[in-house]
Formats: sequence, structure tokens, C-alpha cells
Amino acid sequence: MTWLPVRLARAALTMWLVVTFVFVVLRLTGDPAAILLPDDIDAQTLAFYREKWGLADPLWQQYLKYWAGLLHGDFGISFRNDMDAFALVWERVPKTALLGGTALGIALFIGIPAGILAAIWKDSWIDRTIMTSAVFGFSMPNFFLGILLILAFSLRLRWLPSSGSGTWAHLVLPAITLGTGFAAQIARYSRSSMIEVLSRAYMRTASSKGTGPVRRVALHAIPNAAVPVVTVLGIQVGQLLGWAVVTETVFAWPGIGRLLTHSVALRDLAVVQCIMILLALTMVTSNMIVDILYGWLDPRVRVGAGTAQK
Amino acid sequence: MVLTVENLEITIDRPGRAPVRPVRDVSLSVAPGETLALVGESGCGKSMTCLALAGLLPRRGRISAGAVQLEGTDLARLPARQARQLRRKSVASVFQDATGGLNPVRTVGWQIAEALRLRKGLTRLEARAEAIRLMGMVGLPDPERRAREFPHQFSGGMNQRAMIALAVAGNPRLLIADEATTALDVTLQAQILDLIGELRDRLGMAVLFVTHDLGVVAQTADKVAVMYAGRVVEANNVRALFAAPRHPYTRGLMSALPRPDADEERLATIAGHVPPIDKLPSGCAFAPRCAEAHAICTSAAPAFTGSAACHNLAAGA
Amino acid sequence: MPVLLEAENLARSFTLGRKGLFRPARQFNAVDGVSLSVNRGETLGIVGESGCGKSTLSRLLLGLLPPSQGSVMLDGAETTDVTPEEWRRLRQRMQLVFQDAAGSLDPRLTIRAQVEEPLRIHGLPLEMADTALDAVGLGGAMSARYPHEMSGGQLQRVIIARALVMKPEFLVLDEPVSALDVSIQAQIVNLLRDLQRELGLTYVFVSHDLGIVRHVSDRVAVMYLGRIVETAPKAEFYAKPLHPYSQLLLNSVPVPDPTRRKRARIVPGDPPNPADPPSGCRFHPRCPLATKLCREQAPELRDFGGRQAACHMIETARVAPKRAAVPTPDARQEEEVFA
Amino acid sequence: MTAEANIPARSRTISRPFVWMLSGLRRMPLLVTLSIAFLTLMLVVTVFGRFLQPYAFEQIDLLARMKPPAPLEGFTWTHPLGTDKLGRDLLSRLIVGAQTSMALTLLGTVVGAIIGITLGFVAAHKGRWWDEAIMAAVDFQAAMPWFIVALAVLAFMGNSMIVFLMLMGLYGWEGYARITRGLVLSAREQGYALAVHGLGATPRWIYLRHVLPNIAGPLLVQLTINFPSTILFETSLSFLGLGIRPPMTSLGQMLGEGRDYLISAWWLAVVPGTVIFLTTLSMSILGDWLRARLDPSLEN
Repeated sequence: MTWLPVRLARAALTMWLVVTFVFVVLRLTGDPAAILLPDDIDAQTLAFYREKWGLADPLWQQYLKYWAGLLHGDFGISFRNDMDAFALVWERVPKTALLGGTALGIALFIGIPAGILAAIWKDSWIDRTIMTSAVFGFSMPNFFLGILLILAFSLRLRWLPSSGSGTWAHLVLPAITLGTGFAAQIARYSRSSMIEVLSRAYMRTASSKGTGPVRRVALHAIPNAAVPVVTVLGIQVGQLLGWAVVTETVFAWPGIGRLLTHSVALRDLAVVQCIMILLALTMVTSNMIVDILYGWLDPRVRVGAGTAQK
Repeated sequence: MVLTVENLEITIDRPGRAPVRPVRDVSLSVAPGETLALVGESGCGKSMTCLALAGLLPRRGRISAGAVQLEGTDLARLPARQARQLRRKSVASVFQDATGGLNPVRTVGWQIAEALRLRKGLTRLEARAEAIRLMGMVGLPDPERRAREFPHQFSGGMNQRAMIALAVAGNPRLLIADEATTALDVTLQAQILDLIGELRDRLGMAVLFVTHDLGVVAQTADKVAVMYAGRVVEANNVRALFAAPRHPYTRGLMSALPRPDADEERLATIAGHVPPIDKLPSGCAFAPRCAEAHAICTSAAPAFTGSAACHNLAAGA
Repeated sequence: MPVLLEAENLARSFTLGRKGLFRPARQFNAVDGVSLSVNRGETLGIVGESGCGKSTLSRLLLGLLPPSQGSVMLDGAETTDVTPEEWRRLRQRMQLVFQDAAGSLDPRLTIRAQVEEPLRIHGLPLEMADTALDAVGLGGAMSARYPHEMSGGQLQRVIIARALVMKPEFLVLDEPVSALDVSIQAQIVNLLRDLQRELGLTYVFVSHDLGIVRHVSDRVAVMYLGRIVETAPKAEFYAKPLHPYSQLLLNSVPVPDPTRRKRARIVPGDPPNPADPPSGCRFHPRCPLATKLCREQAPELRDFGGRQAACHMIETARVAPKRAAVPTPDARQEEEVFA
Repeated sequence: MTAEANIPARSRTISRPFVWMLSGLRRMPLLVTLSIAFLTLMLVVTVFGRFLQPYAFEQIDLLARMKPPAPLEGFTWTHPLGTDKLGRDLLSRLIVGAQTSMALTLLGTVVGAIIGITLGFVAAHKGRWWDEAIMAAVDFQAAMPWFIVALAVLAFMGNSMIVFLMLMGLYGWEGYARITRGLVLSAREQGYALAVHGLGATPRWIYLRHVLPNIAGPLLVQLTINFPSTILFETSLSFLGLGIRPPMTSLGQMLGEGRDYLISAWWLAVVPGTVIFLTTLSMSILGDWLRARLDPSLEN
């Protein structure tokens, strides 16, 4: 288990880099007090906040204080509604988690079986159908798919609501919108990973033992094919969050993405930096999970070459 | 005889193009405790023959003619499901790339135990104990511990031993070794050849040993079949074949070999190269490279008479 | 015969993949203190199993890899510390023929363009390519083909032609025929020998195949885990190898003669991990003669009347050949006849 | 070997990927042909955009507001794709919007490719710390959702064309860097590059004459992967109102505007959306086809 401390160290390093980056950018773009506070503020208030936030101190003290603040959950004040930025963001987290989780679930549930089926029946009509759908799926821009779904299911058929987040019915269209592209991506990765595995010599060994087709795929092929797919998933989680911003805007889904768009438009920097740091934390965590999964799936990572002869 | 192959023909269908027949009219037989070596250069059809016997032909490949008698039952005529069951019990294979041939995410012990559970219907625990015994039998040190390890923790030679343990699990009647020692260094090759010979004698298996190395043939085989361009051109017992090779191709092959045990001033060569399987010449496939070819050689394929398939020998006899 | 190339105490270490941020990277010596000399016009065969460092050595000899230590002299002139510019001039005199012919050719260029390339690099007249192509039997229309249109044997001819086009004196042939079928291999081996005779070339022939090395070499050097354990004139080596490893190696080669079957006399154990070589004599864990001395102290190459071997036990084994687990070749022959 | 054996041999240097593509033209699937045709049309629009627009795209005609496009009831031939709430000609806006989107995407793709390929070469050539640092940057870029980073940067720096262009250029460079580094290393370590080095060639000679032409194929495929996501990057930001903003227009900006009229004039969103979709789809289809032709490991 030598890799775990290394991963933890790397995760800590990443977080440190991100936080420092945000700190430096904030200081570089001008007087933080002026940026963090609305434009029309008077000089007296500005001086008050500058004193309050310790901006007169030496830079390294500010840096330490900044860190201390972050560790206590103090990300500054949103000037837009004068609320604690962290509280504002935290309130939105469940909504985005629900949307992202559902979309990811849809993507895995459709993408992985589709990819495996396409690989097993490579070059057949099944493969062609699945892969053609996949090309259409990931070429479809998120916002456009959302709009088409609204046109069809909300405005024409009137089956589902087009915006808001009250009930489960509200979740259906956004989750499909966000999940489709990922299902397509995952289908493609699963397929190519599976095709690679199916051509390996150990699959022939499995056949020569007399394993049946189901056992061969389930016990021999899938565990091997899962390794690269999991790696890709780690990266995809970040992309998923990126596109969630667009999807939330299309469906007026009150999550972090929508908050981010608004805050960017209004230059509500305290909120933006809070979201950035939370996002980095999410990415680091999801990469850790992927690494753990990776080690669990692949003994070559788990059991290092320490005892190997060669 | 454990295995009798008669006039085997394999056809590979190619979408949009004419099918090819990489193996034509091949007949072989192996008895229990006997090693038959199948020799030939790359592309001669020896590996394809192996795959057909083991039931591992690629998706578009099929046995299109001939009989494959495994202990008296014709596999080629059996329904696919029954053929698979029969093969599962009686035929085992070892291939060239042992490390690639073992599943990297399963322990070596699990993989051998799986073969035992499938072939002999052992329970999980029985299979595990038997797997450990087999690992010891093929000379893997400390089998209890090694059974819990993964292929990447083994060296190449150890993986080949594990593959052999996996193959002989459940006492198959026929062991097919397809270039099983080609990727190994000579010192390891000697170990593995020795192991296969020992297991053959102990378990009374028939061994079909596919190789391109005449040295390995001379050291291990009882009988030899030489293949060229999908056909057996000469077959004989090993001493007779090496003492007096009859087919011009066999003779060419032997004199082209630089020997580790003698000096020769100059190697004999066979002119030209092996024709691709979809562009075979008419008549005897070896005729364009044969110094002794006559008119008839390019027009008619020679029949197999005595121990070789050559017009010159048939005329002389 | 005058010495053309001389290597002294050559070593090359590689860094293995770092395992974690805070651990030092592991080093391993692929070639560890090799000295050898090649006479003008002769062929030195270098034999060894996979991982023994023979390919690294061949690259070191030609300066394709910088050595970690040691030096190479061509015609008495140092080649190790020269400028890249001088190296490029030296390349005209020494060339490498690779094992993987297909991989060492640019797939986009015709055969002719590949063979012309060294001439373009060095600004020599392009017509010289014709001579080289004719010499390997690929003149005329063949030279307009692309690599993917040719067979393995033909590709090997192409890289030989490319190596010869600048009229070098010295060629390192790294497993030049091991990927080829026997009948094609014989064509290439004969071609190499003819070229050597006609052009007065000097070869270092690296191979794992003791049969081919016997056929092409004048002298043989045996490598084990980055070191040379024995060098000897060919005839003497094959008649009576001195080093226990050489003996076992030669004894492991399957002889194409069914009347002379060997009983199992096998080098026990696996080759050790080159990244973690054993102490003392690197062969000692597999050696039937190994003693405490062998475990503790690495043997130097010592002279035994025109041949050299690195083994502590050679004298002992000579005095009492019957006692040794490995019989001498003469004694072995009788035992081996298969009744 | 057999499949390419009938390609006529030529005496001089010719790029093999090029030969492959030529030989494949005859057997090209219909979808690929259509994709190339559509992309060609988009390219023409990109180059000649403003000369092709029937009206000035910002010209307001309050007398002809919210006209529907051609097959729908009530359309006029003067505005074949209809008009928006200010009576601006949708076809003209579409042409100019497509021109903007395509030009930005092309620029962003090319900048990303140049940065990535250069850094990939540097990483492979210099090795050691250069390699470690560049690959760390690659991993970082791949792990961070660039779209969100871009949003944050726009918040910090304010929305300007320069910042926007820089963000687009930095998008996707890591893919090129990773591929270039891998290909250069493999070419150098086992293949022809080492061989040519042994013939006495300089590193410059090797990279320019051998390595770059040989990795051109895979890089082209990477371009077809990168292009669709770059155009999505641009259109998404503009859609959110954070990229191209009025009075300029782009496909994403048009779509974002049209979203407010889904009930009364759905075509205002659907027409630009379809153009974006067809562009990414065509590029993906072309990319898949190129990859299948260039990557020998995918052939059987």
C-alpha cells in the first residue's frame, strides 16, 4: 500500500496549488477589497474592509490568514446578497449533486452495457447501431439537446416541466440532457477497452479451459476492461460538472452551476473563488476514489513488483 | 491413437473477398505417451491446425472438410456444444506467450483451479488444493504462497510452468504445445521441454508439439510432420526423417540451418520465399522454389505417397 | 591483425521507474564494466540470453547511447568525448543493423529514399545508393517500393544496404536474423558473409542463437547479466567452453540430431533480475560449482592461453572434472547418446 | 500487407497517410462524404461570411419581426430563414454567427495544437524535469474542468476578446501534448528515429523529416476530436452570455437569445443549434473514419 501516502501527498499538493493560485490571482487583478466589494462603494467603507480583512498586513501574513480562513470555512462575503459565500454555495450543493449523480448513473447504466455489447458483437448491426447512436450522442451540444427536449416534452407534449426543481419530474429532462453525452463517451471507451481485452491471449486461455461465453465475459473480460474505463471516469467527472453549468442554466435548475454563471456575470468573486476551491476539492476526491478503485481492480497496481522475479 | 486427423481442411471466410484455405488435406495421428512435432516456417498453417484441433479458430474460420477423431469421436461432425464439452475434458493447449496467456487480474491459483472446476467439476476447495498440488508438480517453488500471487509477480519461465499446470489440470488426453518454448531463452527452454516430456510420460498424454525449430524437434519428438503452404509435405518418425529427409523442402530446411554442433562452410539456401496463402501457385506449392521441379510439378499437386508428397519421389518409387 | 575497435570498462546504467515521490529512483547497470577488442576484418560474436545487456552494449559501441563510464576507441582514436559534429563524421565508418527491420525504416519513404538518406545527411553523391542496393539484390524496380510492400527478409536487406551505403568499415549486427524463418535467415547470413569478404568489413554479431554465432564468428564473447564471462576463439569455445555458464548454455541448445539426445542437464533456476543482481559472481545462484568465494567476490576475466574467462573455479574444475556436477564436454558426449 | 499491396509505388517521398486517404476516397461511406461536404460549406462561410450575407446581420427591420423560416406558414422569400424579434434576417445572422464561431474555433484549435505539439516535443526531447513538469501540467489540465476554470477567469479578469481567445487556445492543448510526447518517444526509442540517428542525422533532421511527418496522422485525428469540443466550448460560453456578446453574434449567442422565444418562435434556437450539431457531428464522423484508416491496430 505504498501508493496511498503518495496519492494523499499529491492531492494535498494539488489543493495547495489551487488555493495559492486563487490567492495570487485575487491579489494580481487589483485591490482585493475593491474587487470583492461592489464597485459603487465609498472610500471609507473600502478602508474599513481593508482593515477588517487585514489587507494592510505583509503578504505572507495575509496568505496564512487566507488559509486559516479557508480551513474554518470562511470564504468571504458575497456582496450580492451579503451572505456568507460558503453558506450560499453549500446550500446549492445537494441540487447539483442530485443532478450530477443521476446523470452519471444514467451514463453508466446505458454506456457500459452498450459498449460491452458492441464489443462482443463487433462489426455486427448491434455494434453499428450502438456506435452510430454514440457519435450522435456526444456530438449533440448539451444546451441544444436541452432545448429540443423542452420543446418536445414540455411545450408540445406537456408531459414534464421545463424548469425548476421541485419534484422528481423536474429531474428527468436535465438528467437526460446531462447524461446523454456521457453515456455516449462511456460507451465508446467501454467498447474499445473491451475489444482490446477480448483480443488478449488470456481470453484464448479461458476458451481453451472450456469456459462458456457468459463466464468468459463476466469473469475474465470485464474485470480487465474496467481498469481503463475507471481511469477515464475520473476525468469525466470534471467534465460532467463543467457541462452541468450549462444544463442547470437551460433548465433553471438551482444548483452550483447556475450560481456560478450568475456570480461570474456579476463578478461576485467571493462566491466564484469558493466554488473553484470546492470544485478542486471534488476533483481531488474523485481522483482519489478512482485511484483506490484502480488499485482494487488491478493487482499490478495493488501488489507492486516488489516480489516479482523480473 | 488419441488423435487422428484425416484430410483436414480449414477455410477462413473474408467479407467481400474470396475465402482462403490456410490448411488443406492435412492428416496426422498421435498415440498416448507419444510426441508428434509439427514443423514449418511462418505461415505454413501449423498454428491454424492447432487452433482448429483445440476449437479456437477465429470467428470466420471453420473446418471445411476432413475428420478430427479424438479417441474415436469425430469432433468435426459433432454439434458445437458437444464438441466443446469433449474438448474441455480431453484437449489442453499451451501457447507461446505465457505471461500474456494468464489473466492479469486473477491469481495464478484461481486460474488453475477454474480449469479444474470446469473440467472435473471439483468444488472450490478441492480445486484449490489440486491447483496447489499441480503447481508443485510443474516445479513452481512454494506453491501454497505462489498460488495466491498474480502473473505479473512471476517470471516468464514461471508463467510458462503455470500455463502447463493449467493445461494438464484434469488429465487431458492430448496436450497441444504451440511454439510453447519459442519466446524463452535456451536455458529456460531446456527446462520447459524437459518438464513437458516428463509430464507426458507420467500422465500418458499424447503431445502435439508445434515449432519452427528443428533442434527442438530432434530433441523431443517421436514423429515429425513437416508443413509447407498449408500441406504436410513429409511425415516420418524422427530418426528416419533426420537421417534421410526425402522431400526437397525438408532437405533444404535442414541444410539451411546453422548448427550449434558442427561447422559448415556455407549455408544452403532455399531461393525465393513462402507464397502468401491467397496466392498459391498451381500444382505443388513448393515448385517455384524447388531446384528439382519438372513440368508436372507446376501443373498437378503431388499426392502423399510413402512418407512425402513429391512428384519426384512418386516417380522414383 | 590490427585492432580496429577497442572498448574499455564500458558501463551503462538506467533509471527504473520511480516508485513514489519520496523514494530515490533505482539504478541498474545494463552493461557493467565490459572490455573487448575487435580486430580488423574479423567477426566477434556476442552471445547471451535476454536481459544480459547485449543490445545495450551494441548501442554503446556505436555511441548511440552515451556510456555511464568507460570508453570506446576506433582505430586508436577516442570516440567517447568527441563533439556531436565529429560523431556524425564517425558514423560514416561504423553502422548498426537492427533486429527490427520494419521498425527501423520510415514507413513513408521508398526503399531507395531510405538508402539514399545517409548520403543526403552527409552530402555524398546519391548514385552511391545503386551500388549498395545491387549488393543486397534489391536493385532496379524493387527500390521504388515502400517498406510495407516487402517481406521480412527483403526489409533486412534494405537496412543492410542502408548501413553499407557510406562504405563503413565496421558493422554491429544486433540479432539481424532472429526474426526470420530458417530458409530466409540462411540467405541473409550468406549475404553478410559475402559482403564481409568483398568489402573487408569488421563485424560485431550479437545474437542469442549459438548455432548462428558458430557459423558467422571468428571469436565469441559470452555475456551474463551485463558482464562478459568468457571470450575465446570460436573453435576452442565450441569444443570446450571454460566458464560453467558457457557450458550449461551450450548444453541447453537443442541439437538438430535425434540420435544425440541430451539427458536433462539443465541450468537450474531462473535468470536473476538484472535490476537486482546477486552478490559476488553473478552466476553463482545457478552455478553447480559455486563456493563461498563465488558468493562474496566477483571474479575478474583471466587469461587461459589465448582465451579469457571470469570464474574462480576453472582450475579446480579442471583438476577434478569427474567430481564436478557439470561434466566436461568430452565426458558428456558419451553419456548423451540416446540408447 | 495484402490490402495495400496494389497501391502504385512512387519513386519519391510521399506521405503514407495521404496515399491511404486517396485510396480510400473511392470506398468512402456516404456519411463521411456528407460530413466533408458540410464542413466544406462551413469553411466557405468562415472565409467569405460577410460577403455572403443577404442583409447586414445587425440591420433592424421592425416591420418584419418574428417571421418564420421557409416551409412554415407565413414565411416570405425575402427572409428564407425568417427574422428575430427586431426583424433582423436570420440567414444573415446565421452566416455571420457561424463565421465567428468557426473562426474562433479554428484559431483556438490551431493555437492549442501549436502549444500542445511544441510542449510534447519539448517534454520528449529534453526529458527529466522538463518532462516531469510538462506532464504534471498535462495531468492538471486534464483533471480540471476547463469550462469552469474559464468561467472563473472571466470573472477575475473581466470579459474581453483577448482573454476569451486565450482561454480557447489553452483548451485541449494537453491532448496534443500527450500524443506528441508518446509518439516521439516511441519513434525515438525503438524505431526509425534511432536508426536515422545512427546514420549521423542531427536531432533537427530527425524531428522535421521523420518524426513530424509520421505523427501527422494521429495528430490530425486528435484535431478532429479537439475541434468539436472547442466549438462547444465557444458556443456554450456564448450561450451563457459570457463569451461573444451583442452586438457581435455567434452560433451560441444566437441560441442563447433564441431560448427566450421557445414558445412563440422555436426556430430562433433550433436553427443555430442544428448548425452547431451538424458541425460537431460531421467532424466526429470524419474523425472516426480517419482514425480507422490511420490506425493499423484497428484494422482487424
